[in-house]
Amino acid sequence: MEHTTIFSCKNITKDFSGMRALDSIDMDIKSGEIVGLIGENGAGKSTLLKIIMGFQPATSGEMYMNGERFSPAGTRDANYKGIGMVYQEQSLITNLTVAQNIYFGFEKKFRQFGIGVNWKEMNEQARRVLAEVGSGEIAPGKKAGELNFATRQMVEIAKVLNSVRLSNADHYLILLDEPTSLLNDNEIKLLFKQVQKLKEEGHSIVFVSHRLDEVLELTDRIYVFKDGKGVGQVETKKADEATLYEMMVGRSTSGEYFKIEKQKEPGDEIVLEVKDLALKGAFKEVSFQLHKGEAFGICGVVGSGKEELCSVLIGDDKPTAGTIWQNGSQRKFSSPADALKHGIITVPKERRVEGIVEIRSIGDNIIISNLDEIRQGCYLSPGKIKDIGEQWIDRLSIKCTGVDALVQSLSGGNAQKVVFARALQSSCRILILNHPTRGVDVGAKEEIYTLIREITAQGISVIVLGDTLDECIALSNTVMVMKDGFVTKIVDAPKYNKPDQVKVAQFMM
Amino acid sequence: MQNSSKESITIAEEFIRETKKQEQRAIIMKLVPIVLLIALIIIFGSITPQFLTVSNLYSNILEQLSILLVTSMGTTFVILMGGIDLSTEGMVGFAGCFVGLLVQNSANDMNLGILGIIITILFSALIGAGIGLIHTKLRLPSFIITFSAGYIAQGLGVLTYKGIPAAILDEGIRNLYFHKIAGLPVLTWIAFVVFFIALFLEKKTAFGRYVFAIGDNEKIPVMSGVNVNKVKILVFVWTGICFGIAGIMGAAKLGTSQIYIGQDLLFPTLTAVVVGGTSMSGGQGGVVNTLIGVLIVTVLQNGMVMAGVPNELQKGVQGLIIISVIVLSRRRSRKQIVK
Amino acid sequence: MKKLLSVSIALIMVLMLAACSNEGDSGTEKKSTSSELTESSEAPKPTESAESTDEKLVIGISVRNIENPYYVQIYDAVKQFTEYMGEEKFDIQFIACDSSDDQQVSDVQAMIARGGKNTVIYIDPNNAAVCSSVAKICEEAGVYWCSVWSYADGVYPYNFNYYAFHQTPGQVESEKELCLDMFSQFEEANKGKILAIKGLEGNTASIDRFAGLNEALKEAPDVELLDSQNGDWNPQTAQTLTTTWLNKYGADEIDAIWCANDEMALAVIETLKSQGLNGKIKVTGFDGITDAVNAIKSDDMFGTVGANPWLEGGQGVAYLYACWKGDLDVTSLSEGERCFYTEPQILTKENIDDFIKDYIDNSPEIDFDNYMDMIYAPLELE
Amino acid sequence: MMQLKNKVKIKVNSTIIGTIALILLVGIFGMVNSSFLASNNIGNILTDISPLLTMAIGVTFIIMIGSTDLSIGAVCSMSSVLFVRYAELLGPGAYLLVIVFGLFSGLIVGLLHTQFKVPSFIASLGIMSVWQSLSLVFSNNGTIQLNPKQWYLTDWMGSKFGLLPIVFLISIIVAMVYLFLQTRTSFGKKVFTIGANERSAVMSGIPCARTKVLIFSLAGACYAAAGIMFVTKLASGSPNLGDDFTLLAIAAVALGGTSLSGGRGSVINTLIGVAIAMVIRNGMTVTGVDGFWQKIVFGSIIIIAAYMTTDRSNKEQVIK
Repeated sequence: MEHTTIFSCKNITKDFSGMRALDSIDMDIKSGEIVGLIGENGAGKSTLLKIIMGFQPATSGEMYMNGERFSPAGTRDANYKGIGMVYQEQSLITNLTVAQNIYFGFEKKFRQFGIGVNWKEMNEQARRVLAEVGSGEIAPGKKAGELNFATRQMVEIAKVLNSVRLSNADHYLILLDEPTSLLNDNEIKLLFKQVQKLKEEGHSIVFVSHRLDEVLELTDRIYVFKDGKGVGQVETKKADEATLYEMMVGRSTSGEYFKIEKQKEPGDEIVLEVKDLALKGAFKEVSFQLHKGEAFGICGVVGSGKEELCSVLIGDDKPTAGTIWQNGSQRKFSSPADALKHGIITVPKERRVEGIVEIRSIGDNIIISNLDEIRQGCYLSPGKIKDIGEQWIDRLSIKCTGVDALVQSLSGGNAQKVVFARALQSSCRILILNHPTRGVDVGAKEEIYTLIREITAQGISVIVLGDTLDECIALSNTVMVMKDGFVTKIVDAPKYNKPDQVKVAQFMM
Repeated sequence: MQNSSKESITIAEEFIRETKKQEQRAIIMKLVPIVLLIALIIIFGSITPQFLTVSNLYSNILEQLSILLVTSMGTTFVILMGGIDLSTEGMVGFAGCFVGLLVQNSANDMNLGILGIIITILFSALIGAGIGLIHTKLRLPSFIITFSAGYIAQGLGVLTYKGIPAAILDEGIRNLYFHKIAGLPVLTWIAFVVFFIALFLEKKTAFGRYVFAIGDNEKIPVMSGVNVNKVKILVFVWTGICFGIAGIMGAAKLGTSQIYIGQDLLFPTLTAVVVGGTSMSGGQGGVVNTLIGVLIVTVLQNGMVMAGVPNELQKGVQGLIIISVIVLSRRRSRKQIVK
Repeated sequence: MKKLLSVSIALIMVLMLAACSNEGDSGTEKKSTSSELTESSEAPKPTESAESTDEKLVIGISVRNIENPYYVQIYDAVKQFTEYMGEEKFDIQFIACDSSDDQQVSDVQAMIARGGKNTVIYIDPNNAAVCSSVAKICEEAGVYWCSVWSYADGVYPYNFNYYAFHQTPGQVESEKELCLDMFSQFEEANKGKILAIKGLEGNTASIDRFAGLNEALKEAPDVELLDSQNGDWNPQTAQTLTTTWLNKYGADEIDAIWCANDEMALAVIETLKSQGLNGKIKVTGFDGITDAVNAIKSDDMFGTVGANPWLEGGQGVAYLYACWKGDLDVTSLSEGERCFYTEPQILTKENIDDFIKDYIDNSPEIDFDNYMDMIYAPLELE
Repeated sequence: MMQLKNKVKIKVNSTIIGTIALILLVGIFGMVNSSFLASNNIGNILTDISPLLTMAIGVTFIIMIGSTDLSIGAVCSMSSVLFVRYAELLGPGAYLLVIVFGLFSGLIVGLLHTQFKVPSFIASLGIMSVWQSLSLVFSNNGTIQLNPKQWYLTDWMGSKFGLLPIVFLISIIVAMVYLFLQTRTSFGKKVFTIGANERSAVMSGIPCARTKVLIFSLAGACYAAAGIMFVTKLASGSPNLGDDFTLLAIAAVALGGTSLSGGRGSVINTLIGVAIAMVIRNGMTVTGVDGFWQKIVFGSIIIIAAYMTTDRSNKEQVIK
């Protein structure tokens, strides 16, 4: 079918109080094409999406939707013009039903005697909408809170599709912001199928992701952003990870992406031993040994029990069976605080929710795990906090205005570094990294890998739950594979003889 | 692979069993308030047989809860939204004083009758709107704004009669209390009408859903382009209406228009809402819960007098019961954050 | 750091204010306070009278709650006094403490701060204990004051120079009289069952009035007090209690419902009306507010104790005025002239018409010159 | 980055604006009636401020962690009653008794809140009514006077140090201690962290439960101290003298600009908030605002003052 341009924007520029976030961006999207949008965090991807959705006006430049000038006053307005967005952080209201979520804000359609709403009718409609995105099995009457992430994602898409359908445009534009970050591989496959289906119907999709492989797999064309500028677009056929990476970061990717050459051999001393550990409904019969300075990777799909295993190890959950041993003595952690006393701390998965304290300063964020050591008597010197903060800021090269800067003003990567700084400042002996590079841009990723190597070199043992399989394998000395709550395999991953991803993967599926 | 897959079923089963268990526990906990209510009735009944008489359980308690029920219906929505309303006593008192001066009364020669009632309700709604506007536009916490609004309303109320309360002579209003339908004064029936309106608003309208959404996570409705401020203002308007009606009922009961009409309503109202199972953080609960809460509070007060619990101990007993309800009716997961 | 800075700002400011407001403050605190006062408001020593200056006399009236008609009548009486003396010389301040001891004491302090020595204070203590603090404050500030209804144990006017007098219609006594009168009119004289609605738990007025009832009960052993609860001065509560009781004991079991004040009594009557029991069950109140008087006239209410706000307020303030002006030296007065009963008015069907004639239809003539007439009988303080 | 700079600026403002508002009020009242500024009236205000300030300071940390406490007034009343009742028996020991009681009360609320996950609002509401009942029992349902023989116990607090009443100095010392805790101790850091993001606090190994219980206990002690201050002023203890102060104290904290959602605020702001509230109350009487109007004026000024002091810099922040 002929590909007409349905959306285009001409030199869009956005200034935030003097700082230029977007610099004259041009973009054309034809009907029935999937466009990838990649770039490091802070490259301006989300800013552009926000402008398109009408959250904030552009400082200058125009946008056109289906040929006519387009300057949305808000989300709803954008919807009416045929543009919808699936947000990175999920936007379903957990205590409302699926149907109520899908039609949230559009209840007028189901008006009943004046102000009432006909929920039955709404559920019917919702069932149809869900069926269209191939999730007919989802019960519209179910509370969104009771669904798992993957299903919610589908509901999200259904919701967006439904809202753009209000515009009588024959082709829609759907923006997907990091849609895969919470999904496992099967779910991702399912998602991609849906996206392809939309494409065949002649709609257009903008796909934003940190995972280059996904972008390459799914898209037709890729726009690359860097520091708020468009640094070019490439036909996906002609592109490969290396070139994209180069465009994004401005330097060529290298084999040492994972700093494998820096990998050290672990000591023999066993710092943590787990015997037949179990948590009802999550995992069973988990046993392993963690050596001094070892990087111990745990692979497994979502639901394999690896997450729960972590929260037991840091004392956030109590095991229902089995024992944890540390240098010969058994441990029963009553709380993360208790675990920290024994030198175990975590870099949690949900950074904004359980990692950083947004409205506090960088300095405060770094010291809070280590207060008892840096205070003199009951006095806590601000100067000391400042020093410690500054040390970490330049050791991890955290980009910020100073130790007093609030963490909420930092980009994802830098915020993550702050969390690392806190963990290390706590002088822990065992560090549990739960998706340490989630939502972190390529540049920062590399720095974090280097950091992890340094940590292990210092003799700190690390448990890694990788964001991707290859990352996990590459980082670890030993890889434990979990499936449905059981350990299915423990393989060594020495420096120059890493196990093959495919082999590892087959123990996961 | 074979064996692991076999065992994996057991894990899956375990998981399902766990979730099932939790769901069951949740259901049981949902029932705690109503169980407590029944328990109270039985206990008081066994202490004083007069308590279990129809005249007490039906005409007496239902009549006594009417005003509390109306105020709670208003406050429930604010709390569902995650806010709080402290203006109850002032607003109700004011409405009571205000209506007295509009209908036939001993202080002035006004005689608007039913119109007076309507004006009062509209005026209360207006104050509610004012509160909502200040809350949303000036971005002041509902706590502080309703706290002050309470003072102002109270002042206005006193100002209307400067110490000499007007006796209400209007038959229409007085009959709300004197005239009985099926053994209950009209105002009790009004209270139940208000309850069903509230129920309708909660269950059957988009407004109700928005209130829950705001209570759950305000950012999302904003993102979905819902006019959150409008909803918030409407909630306070509704609250104003409820307080207005409550005030009129109080005036009808007392026969004079004085600020006392609102006295000692704030904490019982909040207690009723919370004990019913509506969470202070918003997003959970509803008007049905509140109805049960109101019943618990009223039965307690009535029952303790019936059972002759010493005056000074009554409050304490009430407090302990409140705490124990909440302790029993809460799921306590380790990771849950409670403020 | 910034915070520390701004707190010091705040503090410095307060100190500054304090400082600038009294240059040359010296000597021990008590003395200096009073001396400053005379500076800040040039009032001469009370003995050489106040006419010489154009300084106004602040008449401070501190009462429990402004919503109560009884207090409003006192206010009127005081107004009448000022009109009689010539308004421009006075400045009436009428404040309710909303049943908070702390607020009441603060108000007294504030009023003194306002008028300095040119202040007299008429106080109806929220709780008796308040008097002891007020006595201290006024003695230090040299301000004449009087208490109505209740006094603090061990704090008696004749032990102070500025605690001019204490007056009361005698809550206990008159309440007792009213109750006995009521008991005698039960179908079977002095035999029956009654219920009592007290005021706010722990409140002096409530306690005294209830004491009155108990005195009466002692003398009428056949009258049984079925139950007594707190109405918290709240008419609504009174109504709830009534409905509950009617269910518990049954209407014909109950001969009378005793209430600690008229608002609650009237509310009870409304409830009785709704069940067609008004008049059948006797109700008594306290204060003698207009609506209560009407209720008595229409047989809905048995009776109430009418305090005489015009006497208490009008002549009371006249008394204080004389002290302030220097015409009267309280220290030379007898104890009986400084602690006394005012004439109690027990209002029932019999005397209600005269009362209406004298006090409702035409507001009474108050003899401000012979204020000592208000003394009905001396009050022995134990 | 810019946005953050603004925030720092705003933070200073909310405090300074508050101070300005206070000065304005004082100025206005002073102009209307010069005797408002008379040193003895200033003395009055400072004395009146003291109890409320002490309570408000106590509840400040509780509000900073996003919780609330309704037991303020009840604990205060109960303490006054206990103090008066046992003054004769224990002499100076009464102070100890009362403070211990305060700690104990806070401990219970804290444990209910942390161990049984009862929302602080309800836990404290329940405890409130329990103390209300018990204070009636201990006072035999009445106000109990402090026997003049025991006045010596409290008189020293009533007296003045230079211009400043001792009670005021005490409350200021309490405030300073809290300020130190807030800005210069690990305890303060924990408080803020819990308030700003409790989940993060847990994950970074802060003993939240223990910290919270400590906060509530300290607060309880503050309320109890306030109770003694009332005894100083009234020479008596009463089972309901604290009731009106519960909401007033919380309002004063909010008035100062401390966010009720937790994580933001300061003891300083509370100091200002309390000062504003009390200056209004006293000022209205001194300047002779008609009793019928006082509530209206009070309410209105509170709104205006709150509008001036609340930090609205962060448009994202959700206001409940």
